[in-house]
Amino acid sequence: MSMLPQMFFGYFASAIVVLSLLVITRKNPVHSVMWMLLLFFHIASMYLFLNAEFIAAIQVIVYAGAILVLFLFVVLLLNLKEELQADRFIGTWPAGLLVSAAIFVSLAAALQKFVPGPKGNFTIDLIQRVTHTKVLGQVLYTEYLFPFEIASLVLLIAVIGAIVLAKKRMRSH
Amino acid sequence: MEQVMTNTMGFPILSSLIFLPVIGAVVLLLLNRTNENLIKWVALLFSVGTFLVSLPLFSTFDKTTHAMQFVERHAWIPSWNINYYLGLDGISILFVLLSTLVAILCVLISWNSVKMKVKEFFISILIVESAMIGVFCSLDFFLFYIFWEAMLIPMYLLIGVWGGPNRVYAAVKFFLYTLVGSVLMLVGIITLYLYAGRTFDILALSKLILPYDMQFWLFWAFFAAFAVKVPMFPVHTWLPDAHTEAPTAGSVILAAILIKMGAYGFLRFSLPMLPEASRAMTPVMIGLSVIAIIYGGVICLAQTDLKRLIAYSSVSHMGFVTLGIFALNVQGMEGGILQMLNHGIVTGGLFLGVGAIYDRTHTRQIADYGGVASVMPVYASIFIVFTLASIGLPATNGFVGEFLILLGGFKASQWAGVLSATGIIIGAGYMLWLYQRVFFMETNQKVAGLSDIGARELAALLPMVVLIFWIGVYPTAFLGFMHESVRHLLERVSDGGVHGVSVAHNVLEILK
Amino acid sequence: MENYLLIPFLPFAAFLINILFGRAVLKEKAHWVSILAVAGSWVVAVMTLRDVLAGKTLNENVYTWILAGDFKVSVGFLIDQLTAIMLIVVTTCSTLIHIYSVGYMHGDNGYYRFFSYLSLFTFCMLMLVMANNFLQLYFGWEGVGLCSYFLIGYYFDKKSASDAGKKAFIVNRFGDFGFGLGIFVIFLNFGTTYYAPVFAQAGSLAAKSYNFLGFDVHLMTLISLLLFCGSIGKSAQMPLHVWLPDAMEGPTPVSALIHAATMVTAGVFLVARCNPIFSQSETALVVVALTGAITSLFAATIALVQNDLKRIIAYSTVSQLGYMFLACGVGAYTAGVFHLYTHAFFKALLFLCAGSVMHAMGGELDIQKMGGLRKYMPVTYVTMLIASLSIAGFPGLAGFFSKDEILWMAYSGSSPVGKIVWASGTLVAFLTAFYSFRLIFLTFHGKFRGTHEQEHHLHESPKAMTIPLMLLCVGAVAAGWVGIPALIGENIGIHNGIAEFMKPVLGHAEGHGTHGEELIVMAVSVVVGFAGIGLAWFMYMLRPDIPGKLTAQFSGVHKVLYNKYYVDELYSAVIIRPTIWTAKNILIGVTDAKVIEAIVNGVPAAIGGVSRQLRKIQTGLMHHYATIMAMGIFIIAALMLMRSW
Amino acid sequence: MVPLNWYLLLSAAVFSIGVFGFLTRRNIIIMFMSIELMLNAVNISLVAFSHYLQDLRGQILVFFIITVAAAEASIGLAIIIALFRNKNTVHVDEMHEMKG
Repeated sequence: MSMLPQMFFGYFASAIVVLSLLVITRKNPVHSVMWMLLLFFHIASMYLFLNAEFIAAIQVIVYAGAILVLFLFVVLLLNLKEELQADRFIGTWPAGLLVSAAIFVSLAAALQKFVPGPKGNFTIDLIQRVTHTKVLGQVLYTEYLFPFEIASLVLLIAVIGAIVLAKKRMRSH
Repeated sequence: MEQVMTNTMGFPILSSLIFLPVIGAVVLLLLNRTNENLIKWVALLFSVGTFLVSLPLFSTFDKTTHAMQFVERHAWIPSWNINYYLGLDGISILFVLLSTLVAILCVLISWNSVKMKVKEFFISILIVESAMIGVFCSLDFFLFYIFWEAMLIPMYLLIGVWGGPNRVYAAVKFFLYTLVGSVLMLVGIITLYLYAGRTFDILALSKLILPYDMQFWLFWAFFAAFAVKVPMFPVHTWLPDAHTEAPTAGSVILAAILIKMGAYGFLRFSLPMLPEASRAMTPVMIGLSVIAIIYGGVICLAQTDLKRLIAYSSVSHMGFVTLGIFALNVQGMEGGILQMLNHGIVTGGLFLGVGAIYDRTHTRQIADYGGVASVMPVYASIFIVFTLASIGLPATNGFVGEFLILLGGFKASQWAGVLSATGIIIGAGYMLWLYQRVFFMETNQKVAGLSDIGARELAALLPMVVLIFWIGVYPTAFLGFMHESVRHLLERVSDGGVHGVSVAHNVLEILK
Repeated sequence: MENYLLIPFLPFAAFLINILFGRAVLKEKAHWVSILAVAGSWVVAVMTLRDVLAGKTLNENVYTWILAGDFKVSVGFLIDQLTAIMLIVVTTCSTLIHIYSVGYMHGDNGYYRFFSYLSLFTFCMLMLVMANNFLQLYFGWEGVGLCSYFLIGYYFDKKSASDAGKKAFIVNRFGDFGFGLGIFVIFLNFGTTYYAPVFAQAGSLAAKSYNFLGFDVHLMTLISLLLFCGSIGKSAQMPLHVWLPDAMEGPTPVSALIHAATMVTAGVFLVARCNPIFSQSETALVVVALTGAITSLFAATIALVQNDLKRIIAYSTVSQLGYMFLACGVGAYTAGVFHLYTHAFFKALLFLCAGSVMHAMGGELDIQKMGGLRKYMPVTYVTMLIASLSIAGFPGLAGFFSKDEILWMAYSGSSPVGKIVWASGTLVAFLTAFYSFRLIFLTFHGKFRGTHEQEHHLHESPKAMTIPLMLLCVGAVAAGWVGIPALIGENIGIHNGIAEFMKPVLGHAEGHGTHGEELIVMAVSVVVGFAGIGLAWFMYMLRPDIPGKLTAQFSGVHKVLYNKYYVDELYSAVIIRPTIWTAKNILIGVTDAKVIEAIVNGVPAAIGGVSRQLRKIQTGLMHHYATIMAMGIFIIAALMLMRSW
Repeated sequence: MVPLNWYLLLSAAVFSIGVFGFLTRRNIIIMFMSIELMLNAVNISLVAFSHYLQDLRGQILVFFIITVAAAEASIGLAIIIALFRNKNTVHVDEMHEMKG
C-alpha cells in the first residue's frame, strides 16, 4: 500500500484548515475572499479524490466562480478604509473561541463512536464505468426530480428577493 | 335518544342561522369600502334575513317536551369524538331569537354613528351574531367552546376600534378577564372529556354521575368562566369599563346577549353536569347574588356617567338572575331565565336609547343633560318605558321576572329574598334619579335644539318596547317555552349526583 | 254587569288614543276622548252598582297572567259590594275632575299628556279595586303610583316638581317592599294569591305561626303587617307620609283626584279588602289603629301652622286617612270605607276649590297673601265653605256621619286601644275644624293682602270648573245620607244603608254601648267641631293679632310644626346621604377601586414588571444570540454523546 | 486508503473554525463567509460519506446545499447592501434594533 493518498490528504487537509483560519482572521475582507478562493480550489481537489468530479466542478464554478465573485462585489461596494481601522473581533471573542472549541471537541469525540452504515449500490466501478455526471443525473432527474424543481424555485425566489432587497427604494412622489 | 327530537323542519335551520351572518360578512368583505350605504344595507339585509329565518323556531317549537329540538348532528373530528351537534331546548331558544333581533337593532342604531372603518364594523357585528347563535345552539362542548371564544375577537375589536377615548384599556381588560375564566373552563372541559370516556356530548355529560370532589373543582372552574361573563360580584369590574367605552352596538350586544351567556352556562353546564356541587354551593352563589344586587344598585347612586350607571345596574340585575337560578326552584329558575331575556331587552333598549342621544350630544356625563323631555318628547316616552321596565313596574317584563325571582329566592332563603327586595327600592332610586337628571328639569344648553329621534331610531327602539309590554302582559307566551326544560333540569339537580361527605365539603363548611 | 270590562278599559283606550295621537292630531281636543271614556265607565259603574245592589256579585278570571310551577295568577276581576262602592267613588270623582281639568289646564302645552295620564290613572285605579288577586292588586297599586309620579312631575321642567314625583315613587317603593313580601308569605302559606281561597283559609290558619327570618311569628299578624306596609306608603301614613305634601307640586286636579279622593285611599281599601286576615290578628289591628291615630294627630298639628293652601289640605288628607285607618284598626271597616267614600267628595271639592282660588290668584298659594276672596268668587267660596263644614263634622253633612261613625265605633268597639284612639280622634276633630276654618277665614274673609295686580285679576272660574264644584258639593252634603246611624235613622225611618250593604264583605262591627253613650259621643264630636270653628273665628277674624303673638311665644313649637317635625331632614341625614356617601367613598372608592381593581390590574402589572426585567436578556446583538445557539448545539451534542456512552 | 474518520475530522475542524468566525467577527460579510465555511465543512463530510458508503444520495444532498448556499448568499448579500445603505455600517455589534 502506498502512503501517497495519506500524504496528499495530509497536505490538503492541513491547507484547508490553515486557509480557513486565514479566511476568518484577515482584517481586509478582500484578502479573506482571496484566501477563500484558494480554499475552495483545495476543497474541489479533495472532492476529486473522492470520485466526485461533478461536485468538484460545481464547487469551482458555483462557489468560486459565482458566489465568491458576488462576495467580492459586495466587499468592494463597502468602505474598505474604515474597515481596515476597525476592530476585527468583538470584545468577547474568547467566549466564541470556547464555544467553537467545545463543539469541535464534542464532534471529535462523537467520531470515536462512529460506525458507518451498510454500503449502497453505487460502487466506484459503476461510477467510473457510467461516468459520475451521468449517474448523478440519473438519480437527480428520477428520484429527486421534485426536490430539484423546488430547488429551482428557491433560486428563482432568491433572485427576485435579492433584486427587491438590494434595489434602491423608489421615492414616493 | 330520549333527549333528542329530530329536526322536523326538513331544513338545517340552526346551521342556517349560524352561517347566514357569516355569509353576510363574506359578502361585505367583497364590497368596495367606499360605498358605505351599500355596506349598511347589505348588513341590514343579512341581519333581517337571519331574524326571519329564526322566526319559525318560535312558532314550531314543541313546548310539551324538554327534549332538544331542531337537532343537527354531523361528525366533525371523529378521532376525538367531536361533533357538529346543534339543538335547542326551552332554555336556549329564546336567546337565539333575542340574538337575531338584537343584531338588527345594532345595525340600525349604528347606521350613522359609525364613521370610520364602516365595512369592518358591520362585519364584526355579523360575526358576533353568528357566534352568539352558535353558543346557544351548541350541544357539543368543544363546539360550544369555539363559539364562546370566537365571540371574544369581534367583541374585542368592537370595543377596541370603535370605542370611546379609553377604549384600548377597556378592550384589553374585557379580553383578559373573560379569557382567564374561559381557560379555566377549558381545563374543566378537558377533565370532563377524559373522565366521561372521551365525549364532548353535552347531553351525555349531563347524565354523568361524578364524584363529589371532582364536581367541586369543576364547579369552580366553570364558575370562573361563567361568573366573569355574568358578571357576578366580585369579578364585575370589566363590565363598567367595557360598556362605557364600547360603541352603542357593542354595549347593546354586551348587555343583551354576551352577559347572558354566563348565566346560560350555569344553566346548561354547571347545574346539570355538577348537580351535587351546585346544590352544595347554593349558599355561596345566593350570597354573591345578593351582594351583587345591593352592591351594584348602591354604586349606581353615585355614578355620573350615563353608560357606567346602566352598566352597574346590569350587575345588579344579573344578580337577580343568578339568585333566581340558584334558588333551585321552579319560580326562581323560570324567573331567572325570563329575567335574562328581560334584561337583554331592557338594558339593550337603554343602551340603544343612550346611543341615540349620544350621537347627538357626544357626551356621556349626566350633568351635561337635563330637560331632554322638552326637546325630544317621543324619545323621552320611549326611554321612560325602558326605565320603568328596569325598575320592574307591573305590566312590564321586568316585573314578571323580578317577582318570580324574588318569590323563588324567598322560598329558597328568606334572608336572600328580603335583602334582594331592597334592590327594587334602590333600583327605583337610581333609575328615576337618572331619568330626572337627564329628561326633567330645566333644559340644559347642551341639549337645547336637538332633533327628536327619527324613523330609523324609532325602528330600532320600538321592537324592544313591544317586547317589554308583551312579556309584561302576557308572559305565558315566553314562560311556556321553558316549563318542561326547567322541570327536567330541576329534577336532575335535585336527584342527580352521588352523596357523601368529602374534603371539599368540609372546606365549605369551614368557610361558612 | 256583563260589560264590566268596559269600566277599566274605556279609560285605557282613551289613554292609548291620547298618548299616540294626542300630540299630533287631537291637541286641544284631547279632553273629549278622556271625558267620554271616563263618563262611559261611570255609566257602566252605576249599572254595576245597581246589579250589586240587587245582590249579584262576580269573580271571574280573564286569562292566565303568570304561570310558573305551582304559582299561577290570572288577570281577573272581582265585583262585590266593596268594589262597587269604590267604582262609584273612582269614576264619579274622575269624571268630575276630568271636566274640571278642561278649564283648569286650558292652554297648557302638555294638554294631551295631562289627559292621557289622567285616563291611565283611572284605568290603573279601577284595575286596583277590581282585582280578584293580590298580584293584580299590586299591578294597579304600582300603576297608580306611576301615574302619580307622572302627574306630580307634570311640570317636569321645575326641579321641585320632578323631585317630588321621584320622592313619591321611591317612598312608595319602601311600602311596596313590605307589600311584596306579604304576597310572598301569602303564597307560601296559602299556595295561591287569589282573594277568595286566601280569605276562606284565613280562619283555619289563624293560629299558625311561621318562621320569618329566623323568628317564629304569628302568621296572620305577619301577613297583616307586611300588607299594611304597603298601605302606609300608599296612604301616606307615618312614617312614610313625607311624599304626600310634596306631591302638591302637581296640577291641582291631580291633587284632588289622586292625592285626595282615590289613590291615597287605596291603602284603606287594601286593609278593608283584607279584613278577613286583619281580623285574625289583634296585634295587627292595634298597630293599624295606633298608626292611624298618631298619623292623624301628627298631620293635623302640622296643618295648624302651614301657609301653603294646598299643603294644608294635603296634611288634612293625611290626617283624614289616619282616621280611616283608625276605623279599620278598631275593626270598623265599614266605617273606614264609609269615611273613604264621603272624604272623596269633600276633599276633592276642597282641592278643586283651592285650584279655583289658585286660578284666580295666578298660581299664588300662600294664604297669608289672600283674603276677602268671597266677593270675587262666590261659587268657590260657598262650595269650599260647605266642604269645610263637612270635614269639620257639621251635623247633617257627609263628614259628620262618617266621622261620627268612626268615633263611636272606636269608643264602643272591642279594641283594646279603642278609648285612646277615640280620644285622639276627638282631638283631631277639633284641630281639623280649626285649621279648615283658619284656611277659610284667611282666604275668603278679611281684606285682600296680595298685590294690586293680583287683585285686579281676581275673577270667578269658568263654568267647566264651577259646575264640577257644585256637583261635588252635592256629594259633600248628601253622600253621608246613605249611612245615617241607627240612633238618628230609627226616628225618621231611615236605616243605615251602607252598613247593610257592606256587611257581606266587611262584616258588621257592633258597638257595645247604650244609646245614651252614643249620643254623648256624637255630641262631643259636634261640640269640638264647633269649638274649632269658633276658635278659628276668634283668632283670625276677631283678634288677628293673636296668631302672631302665639307664634312668637311658642317659636320653638311653631318652628318644629312649620318644618313638619323635621322628618324630611331626618330621612335625608339617616338614609339618603349615608347611602350615597357609601356608594361614592366606599364602594367606588375602596372596594371597586382599591380592592378589586387592584387585584385585576395588579396581576397584569406584576407580569409586566417581571417581563420588563426579563426582556433585558434580549440585547439585540446578533453575536449573543448566535453564541447562545451554538452553546445549545453543543449541549445537545454533549447530551447525546453521554447517552450513547 | 485514507480512513473515513480523517475526512470527518477535517470536516469537524473546518466547521468549528466557521463557528468561531461567525461568533467572533464584527464584519457581517466575514460572518457570511463563515457560514459558507460551515456549509463547505458539511459538504466535505457528505461527499466523504457518499464515497465510502457507495451511495449517491450524499452527493445529491451536496448539490442541493450548494443551491441553497447560492440562494442564501444572494439574499444575504442583498440584505447586507440594504443594511449598509440604511445604517452605513457592516458591523454587527453596532446594530441592536431587536433590543428588548
